[in-house]
Order: sequence, then C-alpha cells, then structure tokens
Amino acid sequence: MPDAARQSAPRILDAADAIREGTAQAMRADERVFVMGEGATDPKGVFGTTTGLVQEFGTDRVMEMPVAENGWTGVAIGAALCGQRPILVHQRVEFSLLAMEQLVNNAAKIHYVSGGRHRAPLVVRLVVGRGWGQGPAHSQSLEALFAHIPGLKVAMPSSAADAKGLLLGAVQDDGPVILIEHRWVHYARGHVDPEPIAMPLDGPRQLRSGDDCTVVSTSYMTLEALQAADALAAAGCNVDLFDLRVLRPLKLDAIVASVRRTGRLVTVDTGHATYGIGAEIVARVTAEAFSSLRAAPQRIGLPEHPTPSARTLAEAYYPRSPKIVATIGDVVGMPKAAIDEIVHRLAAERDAVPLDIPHPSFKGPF
Amino acid sequence: MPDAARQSAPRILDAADAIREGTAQAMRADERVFVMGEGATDPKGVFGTTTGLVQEFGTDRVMEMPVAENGWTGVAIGAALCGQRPILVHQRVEFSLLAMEQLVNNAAKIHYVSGGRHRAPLVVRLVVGRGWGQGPAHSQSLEALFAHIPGLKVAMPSSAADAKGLLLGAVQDDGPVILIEHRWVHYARGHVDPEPIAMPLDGPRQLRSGDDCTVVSTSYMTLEALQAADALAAAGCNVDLFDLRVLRPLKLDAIVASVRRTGRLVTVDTGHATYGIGAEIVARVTAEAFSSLRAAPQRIGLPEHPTPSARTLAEAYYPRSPKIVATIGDVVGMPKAAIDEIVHRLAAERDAVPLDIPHPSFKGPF
Amino acid sequence: MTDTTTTTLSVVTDEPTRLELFRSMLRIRRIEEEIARRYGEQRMRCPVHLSVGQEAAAVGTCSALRPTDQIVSTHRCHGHYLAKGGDLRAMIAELYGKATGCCGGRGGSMHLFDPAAGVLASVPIVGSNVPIGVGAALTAKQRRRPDVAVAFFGDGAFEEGVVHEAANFAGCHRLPMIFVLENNLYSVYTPVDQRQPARAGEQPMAGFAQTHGLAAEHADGNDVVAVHEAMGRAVVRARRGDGPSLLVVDTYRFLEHCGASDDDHLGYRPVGELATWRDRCPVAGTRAALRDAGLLDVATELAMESAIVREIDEAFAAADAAPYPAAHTAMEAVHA
Amino acid sequence: MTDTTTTTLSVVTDEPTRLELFRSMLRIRRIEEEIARRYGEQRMRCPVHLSVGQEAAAVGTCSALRPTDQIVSTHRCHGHYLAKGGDLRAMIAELYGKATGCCGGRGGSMHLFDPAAGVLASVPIVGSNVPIGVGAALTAKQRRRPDVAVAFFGDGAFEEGVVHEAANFAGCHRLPMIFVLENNLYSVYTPVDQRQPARAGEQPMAGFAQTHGLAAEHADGNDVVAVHEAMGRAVVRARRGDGPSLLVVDTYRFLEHCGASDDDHLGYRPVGELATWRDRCPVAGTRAALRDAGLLDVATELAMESAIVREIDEAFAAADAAPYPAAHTAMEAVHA
Ligand SMILES: Cc1ncc(C[n+]2csc(CCOP(=O)(O)OP(=O)(O)O)c2C)c(N)n1
Ligand SMILES: Cc1ncc(C[n+]2csc(CCOP(=O)(O)OP(=O)(O)O)c2C)c(N)n1
Ligand SMILES: [Mg+2]
Ligand SMILES: [Mg+2]
Repeated sequence: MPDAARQSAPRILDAADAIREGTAQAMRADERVFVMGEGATDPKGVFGTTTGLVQEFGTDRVMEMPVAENGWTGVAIGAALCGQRPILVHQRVEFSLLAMEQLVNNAAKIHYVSGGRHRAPLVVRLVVGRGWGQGPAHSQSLEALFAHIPGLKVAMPSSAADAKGLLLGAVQDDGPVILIEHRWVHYARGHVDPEPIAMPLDGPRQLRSGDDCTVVSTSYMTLEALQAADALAAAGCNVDLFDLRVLRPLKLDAIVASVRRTGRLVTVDTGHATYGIGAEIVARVTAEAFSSLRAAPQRIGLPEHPTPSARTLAEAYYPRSPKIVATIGDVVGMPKAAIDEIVHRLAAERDAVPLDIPHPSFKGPF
Repeated sequence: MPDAARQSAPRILDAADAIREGTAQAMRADERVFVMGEGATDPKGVFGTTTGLVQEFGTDRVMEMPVAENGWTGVAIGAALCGQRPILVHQRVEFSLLAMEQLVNNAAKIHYVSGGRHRAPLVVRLVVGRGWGQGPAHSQSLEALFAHIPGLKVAMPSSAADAKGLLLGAVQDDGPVILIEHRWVHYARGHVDPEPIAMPLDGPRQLRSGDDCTVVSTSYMTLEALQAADALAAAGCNVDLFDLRVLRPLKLDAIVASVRRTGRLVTVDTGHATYGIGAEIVARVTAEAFSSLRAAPQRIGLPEHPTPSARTLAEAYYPRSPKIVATIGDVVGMPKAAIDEIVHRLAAERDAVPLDIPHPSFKGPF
Repeated sequence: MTDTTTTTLSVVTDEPTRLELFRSMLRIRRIEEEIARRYGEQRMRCPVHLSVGQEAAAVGTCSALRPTDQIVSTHRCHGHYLAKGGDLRAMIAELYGKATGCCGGRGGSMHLFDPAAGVLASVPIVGSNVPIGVGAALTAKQRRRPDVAVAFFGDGAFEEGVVHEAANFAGCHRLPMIFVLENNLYSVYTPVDQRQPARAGEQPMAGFAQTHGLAAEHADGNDVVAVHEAMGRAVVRARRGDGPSLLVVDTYRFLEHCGASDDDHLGYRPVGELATWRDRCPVAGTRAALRDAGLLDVATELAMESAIVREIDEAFAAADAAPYPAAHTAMEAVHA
Repeated sequence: MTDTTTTTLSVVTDEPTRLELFRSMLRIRRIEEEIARRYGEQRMRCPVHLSVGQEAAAVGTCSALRPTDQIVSTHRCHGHYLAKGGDLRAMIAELYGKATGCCGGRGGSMHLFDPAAGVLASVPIVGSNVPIGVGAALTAKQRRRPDVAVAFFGDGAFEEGVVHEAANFAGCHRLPMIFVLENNLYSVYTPVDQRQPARAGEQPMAGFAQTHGLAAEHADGNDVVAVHEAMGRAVVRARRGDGPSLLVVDTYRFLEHCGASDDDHLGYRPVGELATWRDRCPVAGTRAALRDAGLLDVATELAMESAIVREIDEAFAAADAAPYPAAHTAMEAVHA
C-alpha cells in the first residue's frame, strides 16, 4: 500500500488493542524486551492488552508472575540493570503499592546514585480501575505518588494512539517509566498508526483551541473535558484544551503560553484533588504567568474520600463533563443561565447511560 | 511546686525527649497504647525517643519488631481494629514504603468503607534522615505521598512542644495518623509542658507576624524560616510565618486570611518541590485569595533529584535560610542590595558550621 | 521450640455437629447459587468471588471457633463470613449496594465483616488480610483474652511476602493464630505450578511451618469432618498457649474466578479437572456420608432446604426493599 | 522436584586457593581496619557498616565465582565488593565522597558496585537487593549466559517478605541463583531470637529451602574453606541448570553495627559472646591452619601484609588527592 493510501485509510483500534500491538512490535524489534505480569499469559490477557503475546513469544518472554509484586518488581529491576528491558503490568494501581520500595528507592535512583552508570530501563504499566462497584482498593488513581519521585518518568495516555505511542516511547527510554492506563481509556477508539512509532515522553498535546480559558486534563478526564469543551464551543466559549500526557518530567511551556493569552486555567485530573496533579499545574503556571491571570485557577479532581462501591455514592464521586462545563463557565464569567443550559443538556445525555460502566457493551463484574 | 512557679520555670527538653515523655505518659494513661518498632527496645531507642520505655512497660507493650515493615504494619492495623492503640515507629521514612499497601488500602480506608464502624487508631512515626552522607535511600521526606491519601491524617512537628503535643493528639485520634519527624527536629529544644496535653490535629501555628508577606513552612524548614524571618525583620521586612504542622486534613483559613492582608505567599517545605506540599498550599490559597495576591506565590523545596551523599553535592541540595530570605525579598520587592546583605551575613553564619550535621555535638555516622 | 508435625491431639466430631456442618455448607451453597442466578440482573453491581466448591474449608474451620474468635478473609469471603455466623441480610444488602449492607453499601462483596460474629474484616488485596489477623491474635495475647484468630488465604496469597512476615511474627510471639491456606490450585487463571516451585513430600507445606514456627495440619478440603478436626486441633493448641498453626486445605473452585458464571471454557484448566473435583463435591459427599450413616433422612433434608430457601428469599427481598445510601452521605465518616 | 538436602557433590580446595582465600580475607580485614582507624577524622562522612569478623563469608563465596557472575550486596557490602574483585580505589574514594568514587561520590559506603568485577549493586534497604539478584539470574537464563547470580543477605533481611518472594521466583523458574544468608545473629542491636521463632533441627533453615525449591547448604562462617566448598557445590548446580540454592553461613560482626568503633559496651550482646567469636576469628583461624599445614611461612605472610598495606595506602592517598564532585553536577544524570 502506498504511503498516501495508507494514511488516507485510518485504522481504528481501541487503546487495549493498541497497547498489545505496540508491545508485540517492541518485542519483535528488540529481543531484550519482555513482559511480566500476573495474568500476562492467561486467557483474558490483562484486559486484552497482552492476549496472544505468549503464543508468539513464548513463556520466557511473556512471563506469568506469582502474586508477589514487590519481589517481581525487584527481579525486573535486576534484569534491567543487566541489560534487559522488562515491561511490567499490574491489573490495578493498588497492587503496585506493594512495590513502592523497589520503585522509589531502587528504580528511580539507581541511575543517579551510580553517577549515571547504571540504567534501569523498565516500563511499569498500572491500570486504574473504575466502575461496577469495585470499591476503594481497586479504583485509585495514584499518579501523584509516582509523579512526586525524581528519577521516574510518569505518563498517562488518553487515546488509542497515545496508548501505543507512549508505550513505545517508554520502552525506548533508558530509565524507569510508569505508564498509568485508566481502565476506561482501554475502550477509547481512534486511529492508530500501524507502524511502531515511539512517541517521545515530552509533554502535553493540544486538543482544542480557543482564547477564553486554558484547560489541562489527564487520562480519562480528557474524554470528559473534550465533551465539555465541545459543548462550550457550541455556545461560543472556546478553550485551549491540553491533554497533559506526561506528568514527569513536567513540560508546561505551551500551557504557560496559553494561560498568558487566555488569563484563565482549569485543571481536570483523575486523582484526588488535594496534593494532586492539578495543584502542581496551578502552582507552576501561577508562578510563571501570574500577571496574565484574570481569574483564580480552578481544579477538578476526586473528593477527599475513598471510592464508595454503591452506585448512588459513586455517582457523586466521579466528576463528569457537566461539572467541567460549570467550572469553566464560572471561570470565564459566562452567564449562569447559559451555563445551566449546557450543564443540563450534558447531564441528561450522561444520565441516559449507567454511570458505573464505561461502555454499553460492558457487563460486569469488572 | 505551685502551678505558678512551675509555669514560671520553663522546662527545656529536646524533641526526642519530648516524644519519649509523651509516649510514656500516653502508655501510663491507657493500657491499650503500645509501641512497635525495629529498635524500639534497643540501647539507642530510636534516636532516644523510646529509651527506657521497655524497662517501665515490658516487652508486651514496647515491642521489638522483625525487619518486616509491611507485616507488622498489618499486625498493628489488626490490633487497632480490635481496640488496641499501637504507636509504630520507623527509623526512616523509606522503610515505610514497604508498608504503603497496608497504610493506603487498609488503615486509611477501613473506617470509611465500613460505614464508620471500624476504627483504626494507629500512630505511625516516620523519621526523615538528613546529613552525614547517608544518601538517597535514608533521607527522603515523602510526606506528600501520605498527605495525598484521604483517610490518613498527617502531621509534622517542628518544635519540642509540638513533637509531644502532636504525638499525644495522634494517640487520642481514633484513626490512623502519620507523624513525620525530621531527624534534625529531634535536636530542637524548647519549653515542653510536663503534663500530657494532647494538641488537636487542627492546623497551622503562627510564629511571626507581619504585613509584608505570608510564609508557610513545614517541619525542620520552619527553623530555617524562623532564622530568615528574624533576619528580615531586623531589616524592616515583617512576615506572617505559619508552621503548617498538620498537612491533612488541611486547614488554611488563617493562612488565607493572612494572604488577603499581605498579598504575598512563600512556602518552604522539606520535600521535593514538584507535586509537593507547597503546590497544594499555593493552589488553594490562590483559589481563595486570588484578588488579594500582589505577586506570584513562590515555593521553596528540594530540587528534582535524589539526595547525593557527597558533602559538596548535598550543599546545593538543601535550601537554607539565605535562600528563603532571597525568595521573600524578591517577592516583597526589597532592593537587591538589601537582600544581598542579609543573605551574605546568614550564609557566612551558616557556613561556619558543617552543613551535613544538625548540631555541633553530632559526630556521625548518622 | 515448636513441633511442626501434626500433634496426635484427638478431636472428634459428634453426630449433631456433623449434621450442622452439612447444613451450614448447604446453606452457603444455596446462597451463592442464588447470587449466581440473580447476578445477571445486574443489580448486584460489584465484583463477586464465589466459593462454590470450597464450602468445607469455610465450614470445617469456622465451626471450630467461637463468636469471640476473630477471622479475617479475602476477596473470596462469602463462605467464611457465613460459616462464622455473619449476618446474611447485611451481606446481601451489601452486594446490592444498599444502606443496610454491612458496609452501608460502601464496600461491596469483598469487604464483608460482622463484629458480632467475629468476622473482623475481609480485604480485597491478596495477602493483605493475613497480618491483620495476626494483629487480632496479638490483641488476644496482650489483653489476655482466651480468643483465637484465623487468617484465610489462598495459594496465590501464599506467594505474597507479607504472609511470610505475618507467619514469622506469629511464630516468634507464639500467638493464638491459625493460618488457613485454601489451596484451590489457581490464582485467577494461573495454575500454581506456573507460580511456585514443585515441592516434594507428604506435607508439601511443612517447610513453611518449620520456617515460621507453626504446627502443621493438612486436610482434604472435600471432607468437612477432616477439616473440622484438623482445625479443632489447631484451636486447642492456640487456646492453651501452644502457639500458631498452619492448616492447609486442598480444595477447588467450581465457578469462575470473579463473577457468577462458569469459566471452564476459557481452557485454563486441564480438561476433566473440574469434573473430577465436582465428583468429589464437599456438599454432595457429606450428604451421601450422612445418608449412609443414617443421620440424614429425606424429610430432614427437605426441612433444611426449605428453611434455607426461606431465609435466602427474605434476605434478597429485604435487600431489594432497602434504600440506597443517599449521595450526600458519601463524604461522611472519612475520619473516625 | 527439588532435592533440598545438600548434595554429595564434592568440591575440593587446592593449596594455592587456600592461600589466596587467606590473602583475600587478610586484605579485607586490613582495609576495614584502616577505615576504622581513619573514620574518626570525619572525612569519610557517610555511614559505614564494617564486616570485620565476617570475611570468610565474603571470601569463601566470592572466590567460587567468575567476574561475569553477578553479586548483589547490602548495607554491609565492603567485604563482598572486595572479595568479588571490586576496585579498592573506587571504593575508598566513594567513602570520601570524591568524584573518583564508584558512584562519583553520590552513594557513599552502602551503594558500592563494580561492573567489571560483577558487583552488580549494593542496596541499603534491607532485603531489597535480593530480588535484584534474582533479576540477574533471570537475565542469565533468558540470554543463555553461563552466569550465576548471588544475593547476600542477613538474618534480619530473612524477615523481609521480599526475600521469600524472590526465593519463590528463583525456585519456580529454577534460576542459576544462590542466596547467601549471613547469619550474624543480630539485626542492628536486636538478637535474632527476639525477631524469629526458634527452629529445631540440624539445618534450621531447611524449611525455607524446601518451601521455595532451593537446595540447602550450610557452612561454618569461620571456616573459609568450608564456605568455599559449600558455595562451590551451589555454583556447580546453578551452572549446570540444577536450579537455585540457599547457603547459610554462621558468622559474627566484631565491630559496631554502623560506624567504626566497638559497641559491646551497649550491652545488647551477652557478656563473653563477642570474645568467643573473636577466639574463632576467621582470619586468625585460617592463618593458624595454613601455618600448621606448612603452607604459610612468616616471610610469605609479611610479603602479603606489606603488599596489602601499600595498596591500601595508595588507595587512601588517591582518595585524598581526588576532587570532590562539583556542586553544579548535582542535577546531572537524573534520567538515563
Ligand atoms: C496484591 C494483589 N495482587 C493481585 C490481585 C488480583 N487478584 C485478585 S484475586 C487473585 C487470586 C489470588 O489467588 P488465591 O490467593 O489463590 O485466591 P483464590 O482466588 O484462588 O481464592 C488475584 C491475583 C490482588 N487483589 N491483590
Ligand atoms: C527495610 C529496612 N528496614 C530497616 C532498615 C534499618 N537497618 C539497617 S541495617 C539493619 C540490620 C539488618 O540486619 P541483617 O539483615 O541481619 O544485616 P546485618 O546488619 O546483621 O549485616 C536494619 C534493620 C533498613 N535499612 N531497611
Ligand atoms: Mg487460589
Ligand atoms: Mg544480622
């Protein structure tokens, strides 16, 4: 197929498939790349992201793990120091809490402490759970914990293309990269380049343009923010929307430049608001674009309590596009009636589908 | 001794002694209180904070622990659920990384998830190491990780009185409290009430008053900030200095009120700046006092790399009072020459004592 | 110095107890079957990990305990909770996310607890419950209570370091603690031989017991009386101050790992393995044994069944009728 | 199925090797004595954990390895690093925080490594190095290299769950891995009996080996030849694909846990215990044995000593003369 033709026929995948494709391509290209995970070789293949890999690459390169997260994270670090390039996957962020010591003390620091001699090329994939009442220990979006640690890189894709591209970028990186995949982003569909093109881990992507407000979102909340931005645009309010993508190292130049123009900032991320991702964005942008700010920057994040299981409680827990609209509308000084109109319309659309599942095809338990 | 006489003769202790005294008093008052730690009963008694306790209370209540942090944290949580009130101590923050799963998933959430039925009254004391080249895995000040977790309370004392009072407050609390003690704060001396008076875990303490700038500091950096504030005051620049004390739940009313008056904010904490404690303070204060702000809020924290061992590298790593003076001076618009004069004087004073030890009496290895 | 071989302590199971063991297993089976039947309605909107096939482990162990003895369970906690006397209505309501659930709807199926019954907590993170159980045993020792604590865990959890840490702690302090390892041969879809080395010997887990100073018991998880008696010995030792035990129960999960269906079609288990274990079903086997011994006649069993069905129907009806927790309560009880 | 008892594999130690074992121990002893002597100058401004008294464990094991075999060590890493062939100058410079240190001054005494010698890493967090060693063994298997990996750990580290996790992993995958447990009876100032249950039997750690599919070896840590031969057997098994081993070495720390002085005055060890172990000093004992066997005359030993002293003096002089890392470099090499 000639290049032009290939480009003209976009290939639509969901992010889970894109991750699997990227993993397979990275493994074909470099025999040092291998996968470790609880369930990596099982019939469900970590939400479909590793399905089929063991058939192609064998159990030496797609390794089933014991339920021993700290141990096999250390094993991965040792292998990485010896030149291998492991990809680790945990089916929930929470399971990696057991491996914090290895990640924070060893993986993050060994390059630095060795004066740059050691390299720990490690990709750690963590999945954020959501929905179907899975409760407080299977739903945390703890990127702020990792993003605080010098020596780690931390990225969160929000699209199928980024899910593949950032994974490939992470595999190429010579240090440890934490890739946080929101479970609902696995369902995100879009054009994915069939070639294995690594995306550099170098900052946000602008998704919408406008002069009224700068909006910075992460991961799944980018999808909610897009919905909000489009609804607002229809009402004549245009925002610069940036998907943050890479939380550490944090490149904010484009966002600062945007705020210098818009004078306004709203952040929307998947974690708890307090001491969360939005706080850093607000603090840094405020320091750098203070004189341009025309309104107080606002943050949207999870409230300060664990995830409740019951639907009626989870409903209030997860902010959605109507809330984003309301916040932006407020920051830009839209008339209350205009805000309310959009909020009600979006809320009605959203209420038509169950709030605890990502997709109509989804039927519990996870 | 009559009460008046007692009050007129302040009793000077260092924070390590104050902690030991508070612990003993809590144990005398309530037989459910007990201590667990690696070295809790050994001759050095966790930097002197547990010395002598085992002699008074026996090994059933002052328990030596195996080197198994996650395990004994879980044991403590189980005991707390059964009505006991354990005080856990880790000689370095880093060791508690092994216990993150227990702390974040169980301790922080069990009250919430049980609809308020379970209680996990737990005090977890973590010591931040510093100095004597102890390197990157014995020196981290990771309060931001804990402060991000709903369900935990997090406090950091900066004085002997607070070290005792906050400990007693934490012991009285019916939920899990993380108390982060900077190793150099253990040397802080001051008046400590001989009575066991629990301080509520309820927010900052104002240490200096002034209209020129609001300064918020944590833990050991409060001591550096005090030095900076006093040097500035001598030059006619007066700041409101708040020791944050309690990081979660975060009460910022007094600080917001102060910024409404001063129009300026500088934060100084012991952790890495990016995604750190200062970011939340800046973000929240900016949201609440935006229209009063006359300059961009500034943060002082650790740079974005691990702690190097060599003195020459650690020197640049830890911010000190001269840097605080320079930052505040800048924010309030002091003339450069005036700033420089104070900075040089403070720097000269500080350079006269070694930078990698807290106190002239200190002679390695820790 | 701990003797890690099974002591010759003899515990015998009388006839009423054997009947009660059966009834308790049958009740758990029927409750989980009803959950499975209704799960497709999508009104229990939380993950469920059913223990159909593993009832003898839950019942054999918990029947040897008192209400003041504490158990800690896992993601697969229904059986333990019920066997220990946990309130059925509070459990079903919790699965429905109702305010009347044991967690007020906040936890779902993996967080069952019941203080009145001595179900201290269930924890969805693998292995994470085990040290919590040891904390209960420590409390019993510190507070001089005559209670025993029990931690249930699976062959997957056995791989978690924290389980070793917890066992070492219990062994070191000779706590009144019993570690019940339910070996159902799988962690999710991964067989144990892909996750652990092969171990020789009659008592493959004796090394773990020896390492951590535990006495070792082992029982066929399809023989509820054997489980009950092995547990009984461990309880006697614990209660009289002879320290902790490990009890290994060989068992098998009939239904899917998570959810309410069968998952044998996924092909992760050898063909015929499930059938072999189903043939040794603990409920059917116990029924047959009781019949053979003349302890269970059809009328008695029918009466049992109908009482159980009535109780189940009532629990589901109550759950159905109960209110959901109000949205505004979500912010409450973050701090104690 | 792994045989967890020591195989009868015979490894013999010839005379030149025995002499070299002695020289290597003597060298480590002299190096650490010199560190201790100079530590009071406060120019090595980092914690040091000396291994005086434990030299036979380091030398007996590392002498059975090749440069391409990888070891991972702990906070107490000097002996392992030196025994494996780590560069002395880079070590002393690191203790002085100099740019010429193996970590460029960034790590200090607890982070020693030397790729040329197969010292993969030293890790100051207890137990944390052990799975990293298993990662090296996994790499050898995956990349089909004939190398062996070794993790050193102490009796304290034995309590960390991650050590069990790492051992299970190595056993499950039958990796070319050797776990060397140096039991010096203390974790900091806490004796092992306050932290672990008592274990019966001739081979108290056999249960750990059995649990995790390791072959078990045991050696007197004051007998360098015994350590060398036990390690030799483990290495042979690992290299020929027979899987991992545990080697337990009984040993004792003569000086304080951290720092360069004696700490017996703190009273945490029974009176006389240190003296008993000092009487069995591995360096003195080996010297005596070699003398008795006529393998070491005074002239040879003097020549050894003076070569060692010269090397040490040069290393300290070089460290002294070396530059400190420049402050502005502190921000470099955060990301690879
Ligand atoms: C720390 C952790 N890792 C992984 C998981 C995902 N997980 C849930 S159940 C399960 C299987 C555990 O197997 P086992 O302990 O044998 O219990 P079983 O499901 O067989 O009853 C796993 C791996 C988890 N909940 N917690
Ligand atoms: C996870 C962790 N917990 C605690 C410590 C503090 N610590 C440093 S050395 C040490 C003793 C470890 O004992 P052992 O493993 O026997 O080694 P030894 O010092 O006897 O050589 C401890 C507890 C640590 N470094 N890491
Ligand atoms: Mg299982
Ligand atoms: Mg030791």
